[in-house]
Amino acid sequence: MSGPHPPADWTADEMMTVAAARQLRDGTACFVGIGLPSTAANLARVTHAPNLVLVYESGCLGAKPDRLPLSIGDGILADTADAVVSVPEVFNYWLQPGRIDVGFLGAAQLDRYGNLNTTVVGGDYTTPAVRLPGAGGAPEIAASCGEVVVIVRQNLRTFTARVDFVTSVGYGAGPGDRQRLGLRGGGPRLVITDLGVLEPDPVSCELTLTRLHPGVTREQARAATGWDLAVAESLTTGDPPTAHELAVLRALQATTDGSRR
Amino acid sequence: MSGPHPPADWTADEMMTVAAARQLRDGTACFVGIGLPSTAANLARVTHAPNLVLVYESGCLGAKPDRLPLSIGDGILADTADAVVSVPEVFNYWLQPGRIDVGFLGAAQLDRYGNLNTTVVGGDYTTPAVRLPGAGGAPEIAASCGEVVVIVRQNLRTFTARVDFVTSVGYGAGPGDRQRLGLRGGGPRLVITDLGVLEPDPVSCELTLTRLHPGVTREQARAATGWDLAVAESLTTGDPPTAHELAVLRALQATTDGSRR
Amino acid sequence: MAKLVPLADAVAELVHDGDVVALEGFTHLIPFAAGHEIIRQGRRELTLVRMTPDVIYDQLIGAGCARRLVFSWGGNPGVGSLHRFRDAVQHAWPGPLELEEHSHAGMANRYVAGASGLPFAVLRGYTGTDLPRHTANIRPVNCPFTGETLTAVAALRPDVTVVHAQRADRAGNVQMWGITGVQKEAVLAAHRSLVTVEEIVAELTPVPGQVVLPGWAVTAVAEVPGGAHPSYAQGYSVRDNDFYRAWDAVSRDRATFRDWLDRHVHRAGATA
Amino acid sequence: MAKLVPLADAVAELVHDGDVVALEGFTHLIPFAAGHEIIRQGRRELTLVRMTPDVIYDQLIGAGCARRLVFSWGGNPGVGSLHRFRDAVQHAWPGPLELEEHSHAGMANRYVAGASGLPFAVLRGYTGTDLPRHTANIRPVNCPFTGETLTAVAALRPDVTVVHAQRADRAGNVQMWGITGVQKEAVLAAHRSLVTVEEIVAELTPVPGQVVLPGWAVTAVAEVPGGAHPSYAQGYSVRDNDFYRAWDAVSRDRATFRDWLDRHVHRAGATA
Repeated sequence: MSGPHPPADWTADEMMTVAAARQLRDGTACFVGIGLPSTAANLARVTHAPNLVLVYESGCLGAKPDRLPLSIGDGILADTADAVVSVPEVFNYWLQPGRIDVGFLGAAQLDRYGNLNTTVVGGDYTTPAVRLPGAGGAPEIAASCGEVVVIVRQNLRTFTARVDFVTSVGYGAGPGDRQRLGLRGGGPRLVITDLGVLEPDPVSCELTLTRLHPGVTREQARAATGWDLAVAESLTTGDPPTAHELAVLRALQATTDGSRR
Repeated sequence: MSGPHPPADWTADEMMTVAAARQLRDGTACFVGIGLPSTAANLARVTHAPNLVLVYESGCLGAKPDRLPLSIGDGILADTADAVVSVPEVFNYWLQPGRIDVGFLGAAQLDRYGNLNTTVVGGDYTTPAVRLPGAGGAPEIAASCGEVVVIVRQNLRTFTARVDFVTSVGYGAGPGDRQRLGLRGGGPRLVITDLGVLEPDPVSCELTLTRLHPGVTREQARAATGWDLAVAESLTTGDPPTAHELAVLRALQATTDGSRR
Repeated sequence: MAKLVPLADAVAELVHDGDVVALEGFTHLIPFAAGHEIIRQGRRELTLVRMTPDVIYDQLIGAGCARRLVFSWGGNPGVGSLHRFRDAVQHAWPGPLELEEHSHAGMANRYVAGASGLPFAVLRGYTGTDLPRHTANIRPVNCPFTGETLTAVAALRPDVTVVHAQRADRAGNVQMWGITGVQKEAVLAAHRSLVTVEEIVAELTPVPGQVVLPGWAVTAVAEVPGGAHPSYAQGYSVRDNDFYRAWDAVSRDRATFRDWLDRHVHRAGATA
Repeated sequence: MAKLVPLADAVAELVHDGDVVALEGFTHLIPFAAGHEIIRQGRRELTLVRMTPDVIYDQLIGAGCARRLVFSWGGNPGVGSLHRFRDAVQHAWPGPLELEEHSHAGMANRYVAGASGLPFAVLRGYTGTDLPRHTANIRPVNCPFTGETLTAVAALRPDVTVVHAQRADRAGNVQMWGITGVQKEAVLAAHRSLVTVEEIVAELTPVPGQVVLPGWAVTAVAEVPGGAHPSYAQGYSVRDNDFYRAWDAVSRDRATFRDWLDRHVHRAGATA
């Protein structure tokens, strides 16, 4: 793995999760996938964004779990939600009309325009080298949310020049494509990795490295990218996790691990 | 009014209600409009059809009121229902796919093919002589239920050669029309009036008088019909209300009147 | 997050002359108090939308608030006709009332399309009836898989939807139960929404059959105890059936109606 | 009126070789026991349908019951991949598995269309993705009012849908609560349906968040306490998270999987 060597007191995954959590604004509604997006969204809710509305595709609107849900259908989501609706309703009445501000997605592959693949890698569609879980809610989350935040580990397998399958559209083949396709949401605003943060260039829509996590170099980021990675002139280095962020994140994960027994 | 002169111990409306109730088979699901259909359906449920499933367009599936509901949205329907669903659901998931065996409708006008009008009478559509309440659930009840039972007082205003507005389709202009229109339900099986019972001719689909209530003559029925009424060769006379039917009907109405205070 | 505001302020801010306004409810939880406030504030040229326009719509029409009515069944539930509605249609009093008329299934699906962010909905409906002749909002649509012809109805997107519910909390989360009709769809289909509630509580205890509208999907909530009278709020009040029957006589005559309106709406405060 | 029958009888009567079968559930209330009974009875050539095929589908696929899978997300929830599913797709073991793949929104709407007696549903979905290339069940449709192009998906009508619920009464009325996903639509879309329940009770006490399926809309109900294990039944059991994690190792290897199947499904009775 080409990941950074983190300082001893936090891991690259912790940095990524904290960086993602910081991007969620209080009072917005966030459509959350399970795994890293869910961890980051719950971290945000417990730290700076107490009124962040978490929407899960299982039909839980406004879930407020006190530990990390173990799956998209964890009972704690229903128990703590403002409303539990059917799965058709969550997609038709809540996601599709553009009521959700932020879609928070992971991916197995991503290209320079933020198109995402969670379907197949290698081979062809019917005989793939690796069969992934598939689309789930992602295509419409990517299409309809006000904006999309992607959280994904950055390496040569995930950051590919061309995704093997377009499961969810980012900026398509470039500027104007979302409009041409009739996609109403704004598309990827941020890609947060274990190395740093990427944002689409306002003109070309190409993902551009705008921030590095502490201890990571631009060369490491470029080496972990399967295309010639654009780097912002104003490249900055983000703040490391605070003691509070780390404590809360680890406490969330500890209660989760406890509840797995 | 050209109605019959009933024996002293029951009214023509009671006879009509009892005759309608008798037509509802136990264990079937019946989509019930308020007023006469609701009275007859509840009478059936309390007498010979304890497992009759009453479906109201307010979303109450399997309502079991112990008095007559005062409106389609009476709380007693929700309190006693097996399930209360939304109005879109009752039409889309329950009525439209043909799950309901019998649609039970009233009308302001009806023609020889059982087409119903509850919209406007006289004048033209934009400046009618009488503005009626409108369609409500009737067009799709008439289209989608396994069969339709109509309950309507028979006189020259209601039994017209041509309805002023087709709110709900019976047999259209005659044989084959329902199929041509793509209507999946069977159409009107019975029309029950204060004078007798009409059934569609199996070939011509024209409503044919097949039964008279006790004390009513075929001449009275023909005089109360705005077209040349067909009469079945096998015209019979129905049984009068039994003491039990009358007692139950009057008790239902008494509790209802009581609950109005 | 819905704002908690007095009813008069909410109506002043959210309901404008010329708006498309839906006050929804299916016999239960009819937003009478909000309708009265619209009358008191003298709104004009409204397009009123409702599946089942009843007495409150009779009052709004008779008071001259409406230019147009979009509906599927207009009557006094359990009693009979709406005389102000009929007078407007038959004799253009107090002014002409344009109608757009649907079936319940069509109206319900028009709200569903609106709530879903779609321009239309598909149903098996209207076929063979005279209804499609009188509106452009009903058209045939073919199934792209089977070729079958079905019916499309245009989405309904009110400028503002008003409903009454049992409770809300301080964050504006709304809870209603019993017969909840098409209220969720009508609120979600609208650009703005106002919910009057029997009471505002610290916490919404879950209730069987509840529909909860999150506060972030509602514009404003106003506490109006008894705001559904003479209709009912399950768990709070029973239907005033005498009122509905008395309305038949009150509404038959224009002068009697105007006198009633003057005494019971105009001269009453915002909590009437 | 749903029949109350033992699980083995219900599966024997309702699930046939070659059927299109949906065992639905969204992490909660997964009908594992019914799936095991299908394996025990040796059903073959099934088209398995589910939004979120998980461990029970991994088992059905590995056991050789399936010819085809129609789905939108296949994984071991909270753990990772489904190894029997991957082995079938990547190496045709124990036989080839044809895939028809959708998004959640598309699958949910396909069930909605089926439940509604419509041949298709309309959504904003799939646009720009590679998904429509691989199935004929996704096509464009134009709005008859605005001309806008949207996406149509073909209705899904399983031969039989199987779900698990908390309770039923003796008339076969079914009650479920918590996360109820797409189960109502999946049952109503199907030609036949089987509901396994934690218990059959004399009367269904109303519960907040409940979904009730009337007995006349369900074909058969079987009492199978614990029938959702290792998933959970809210109010009755908690999720066996250890099982889901252990499944990752059990399912990686064909022989280990076969041994597990033999010991825990084939040799177990109908209540396993």
